[in-house]
Amino acid sequence: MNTKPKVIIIGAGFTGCALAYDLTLRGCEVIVLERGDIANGTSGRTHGLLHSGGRYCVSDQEAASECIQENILLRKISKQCIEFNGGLFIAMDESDMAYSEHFASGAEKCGIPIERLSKEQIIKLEPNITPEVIFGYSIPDGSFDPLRLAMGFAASAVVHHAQFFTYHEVVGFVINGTAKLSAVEVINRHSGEKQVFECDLCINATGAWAGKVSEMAGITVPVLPTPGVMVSYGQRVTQRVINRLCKPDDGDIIIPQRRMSVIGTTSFEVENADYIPIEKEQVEKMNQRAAKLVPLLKNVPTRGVYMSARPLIGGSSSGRSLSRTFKCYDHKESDGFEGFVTITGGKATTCRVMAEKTADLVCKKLGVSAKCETQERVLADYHEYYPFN
Amino acid sequence: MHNTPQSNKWPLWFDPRHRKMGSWAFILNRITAIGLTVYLCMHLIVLSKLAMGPEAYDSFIALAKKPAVIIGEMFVIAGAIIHGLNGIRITITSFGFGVRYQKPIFIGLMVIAGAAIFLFGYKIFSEL
Amino acid sequence: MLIRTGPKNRENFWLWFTKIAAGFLIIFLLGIHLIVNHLIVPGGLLSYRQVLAYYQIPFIPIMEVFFLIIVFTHSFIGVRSIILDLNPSKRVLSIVDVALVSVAFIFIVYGTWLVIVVYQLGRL
Amino acid sequence: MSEPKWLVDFQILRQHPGDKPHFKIYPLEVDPEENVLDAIERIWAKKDRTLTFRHACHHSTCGVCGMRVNGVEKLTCITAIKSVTKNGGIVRVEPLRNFTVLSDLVVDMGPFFRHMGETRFNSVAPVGYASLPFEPDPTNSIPLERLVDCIECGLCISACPAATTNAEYSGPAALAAIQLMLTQNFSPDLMALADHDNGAWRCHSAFECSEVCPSNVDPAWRIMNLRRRVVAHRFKSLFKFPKQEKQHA
Repeated sequence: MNTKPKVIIIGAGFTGCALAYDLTLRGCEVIVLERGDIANGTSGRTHGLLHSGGRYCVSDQEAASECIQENILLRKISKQCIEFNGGLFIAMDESDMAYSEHFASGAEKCGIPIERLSKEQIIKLEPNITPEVIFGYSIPDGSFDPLRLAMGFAASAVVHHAQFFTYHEVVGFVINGTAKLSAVEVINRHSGEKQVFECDLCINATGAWAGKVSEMAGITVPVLPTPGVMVSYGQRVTQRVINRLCKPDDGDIIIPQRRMSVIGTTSFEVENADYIPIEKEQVEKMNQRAAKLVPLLKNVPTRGVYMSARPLIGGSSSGRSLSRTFKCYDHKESDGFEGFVTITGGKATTCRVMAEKTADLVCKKLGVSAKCETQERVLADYHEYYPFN
Repeated sequence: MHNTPQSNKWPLWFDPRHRKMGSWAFILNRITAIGLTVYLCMHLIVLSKLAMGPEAYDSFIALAKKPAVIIGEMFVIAGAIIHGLNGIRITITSFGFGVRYQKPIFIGLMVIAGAAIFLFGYKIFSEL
Repeated sequence: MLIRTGPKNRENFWLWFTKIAAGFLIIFLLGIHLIVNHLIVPGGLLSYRQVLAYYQIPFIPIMEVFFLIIVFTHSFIGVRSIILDLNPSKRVLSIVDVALVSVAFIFIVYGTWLVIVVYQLGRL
Repeated sequence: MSEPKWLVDFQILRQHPGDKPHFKIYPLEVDPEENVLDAIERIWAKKDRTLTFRHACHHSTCGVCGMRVNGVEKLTCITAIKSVTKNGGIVRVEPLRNFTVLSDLVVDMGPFFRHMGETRFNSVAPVGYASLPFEPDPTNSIPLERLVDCIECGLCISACPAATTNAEYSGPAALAAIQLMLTQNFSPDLMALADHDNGAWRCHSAFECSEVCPSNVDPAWRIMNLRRRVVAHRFKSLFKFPKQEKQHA
């Protein structure tokens, strides 16, 4: 009777949840396996910036265009967990002013609506901003609630009968012959019991852990966990997102969220993303740099300090200049291994389009002809992740 | 499983560990409520002696003047005063007034309650 | 999203408000009751004769009956509220309701009868 | 790092389906400034991979990491270890009360989220509505929206005595959500949800919800304000002809 293709997604971060939603809409039977709770890894720990693309419009215009398109889309489909704050890019010295020309033309190219504001206009909008500001641009940034964005996608998937198994840790794969994945072995972390889930296709959406998971199938995926530190302060010092008008750097962004302000972020590399110690020197440095944008921050107590391991793609070459767009590996093509796809990289803002592109590939493999519908539909209430009876 | 809300967990209502003043108010209110309801029923039953004539009633009053019973009576009076004054706090906060000052209100009312209980106690015991 | 179409409302504003209002009246009446019984009368408790005389004051029997009714109203709505905290099933609550109403009714009838008896004894 | 480390005993209540709950002790070297959740995550990563707990944002915006620390409900991601114990002391971690435990420190948020969802609680609100009225709010005039303060962590449910015995009770957070929704728009069905045996009348004024709320919601204040609204509404509708209400139905 049941002829729906059965897909297992490993990881319930932004990517996993958005992908589960997309695939259920296209008529797949979806099971999501997650070793912790929803968005407990990198997704939960983002700084919550809904990118307008302004941060990439000079260095990576492909990413920037994607950001602004998804920004506009998410405002429509996931209004429930987005603060429509808007953002400012502010120039404070000569080099910032030099950068501003690249910024303005880049923004125009990418289709990001910006508006030049004078010092007086900026101070009037945001009285706490440093008086050293020279001029700036307004930009349609926003902030979102990380957990609730993921839950919005998950809830929409659940409404369409996707099944989420949280606290189910993948411990191995059942491989048919030499090169076909046919089932996933998991441990139910509540009961300690071992279970096997059969599937037609398994998608590894574990982000910074993608390398570890694919290793279980004997496959190498070049993903590098690249943690950054973020600090949240117990006061909303500005109403809008404040960016420094310069090349993206550590501690150059202040994101208001609820009653807090979050500043981000640094960037370094680690081997294992399970536990990343917090370096106090980095926190101190970030604090100083953010206080340059909003001096008031020096006097505001910190509320939370946390590390988040972004998944950066690309072997051993390091650092920030790597493209932040996502990568999708069909291991049939790269390793001759059937039934296994890895998706990693990307940003929260673009999680929907990542899911769309991955679902395109997956559906082609599975012979499903349905088209993506996630652009048009408003997401379900995130509360419905826990189904209403 | 563990921690699920269940009606048999009612003893936890009266567990003030790690809790703040509001819980004490709640606990006092609930204990006095139950105590006073039980007393109310007993009181009415006992008063049937009034209908049985002077001997029955006055012998009961003589019994009621024994210290042990008087102490019990003091508990009832104390309970009524505490429940009544705490009720004032619950009422005014329930209509949306003084909610943020519920602690000082509670302290103030309990000081009054303490004074009133002392007054009644002094009066009753001094006349034994 | 639809709001729960679960069981019917079992405690509404008017019931709660009755409890609060009755509570307030009790504070006044019980104040009088306590002061009369324990502070004014020397010795603290009334003798049989005193009680009978007390009930000859015109409004006292009426006040006592009124007091009886509101005390039972307040305390039994309160008891019901405590039972509601225990999330009783529909069946249990309907048994509780019948029990509370009949006990209160019996006590009120009995109390009223007692007041009338005491009043008449006093007139003799 | 230069500052001295502390040695602290973490006593974590462990349980799996079918097991008896028991405390397991993990001696741990900690930085007094770090938060309880960081230490728990380290225990999981370095000492005991079977430990289950809930966490997501690590900076008090998601509300997932609520636990009882030394008997008191805390959002563990912003609870510094030095605020709950001393050097050589004990940190006793238990799951929230009044939620069904799935294992260890993981509780089932399903019923709670259903209660919250029922209120159609809107997590984004105009800046003016997002604050409590008695707070100084310099931003009141700004026509922006922001996420409201309730992070649906469930600490208030855990602290509430009435929620101990009644799983159907909406609970402080949902009642506070109804109040917030009613300040923005009147809605008869929200009023009905508040004026209900599992609504505002189950509150017995212990005010514990506001004691543990990590996020400035002050649920007790909101419940009392909600009662005031119910009182006003019921008295007003006494003097109204039923005609107006019938139009709705």
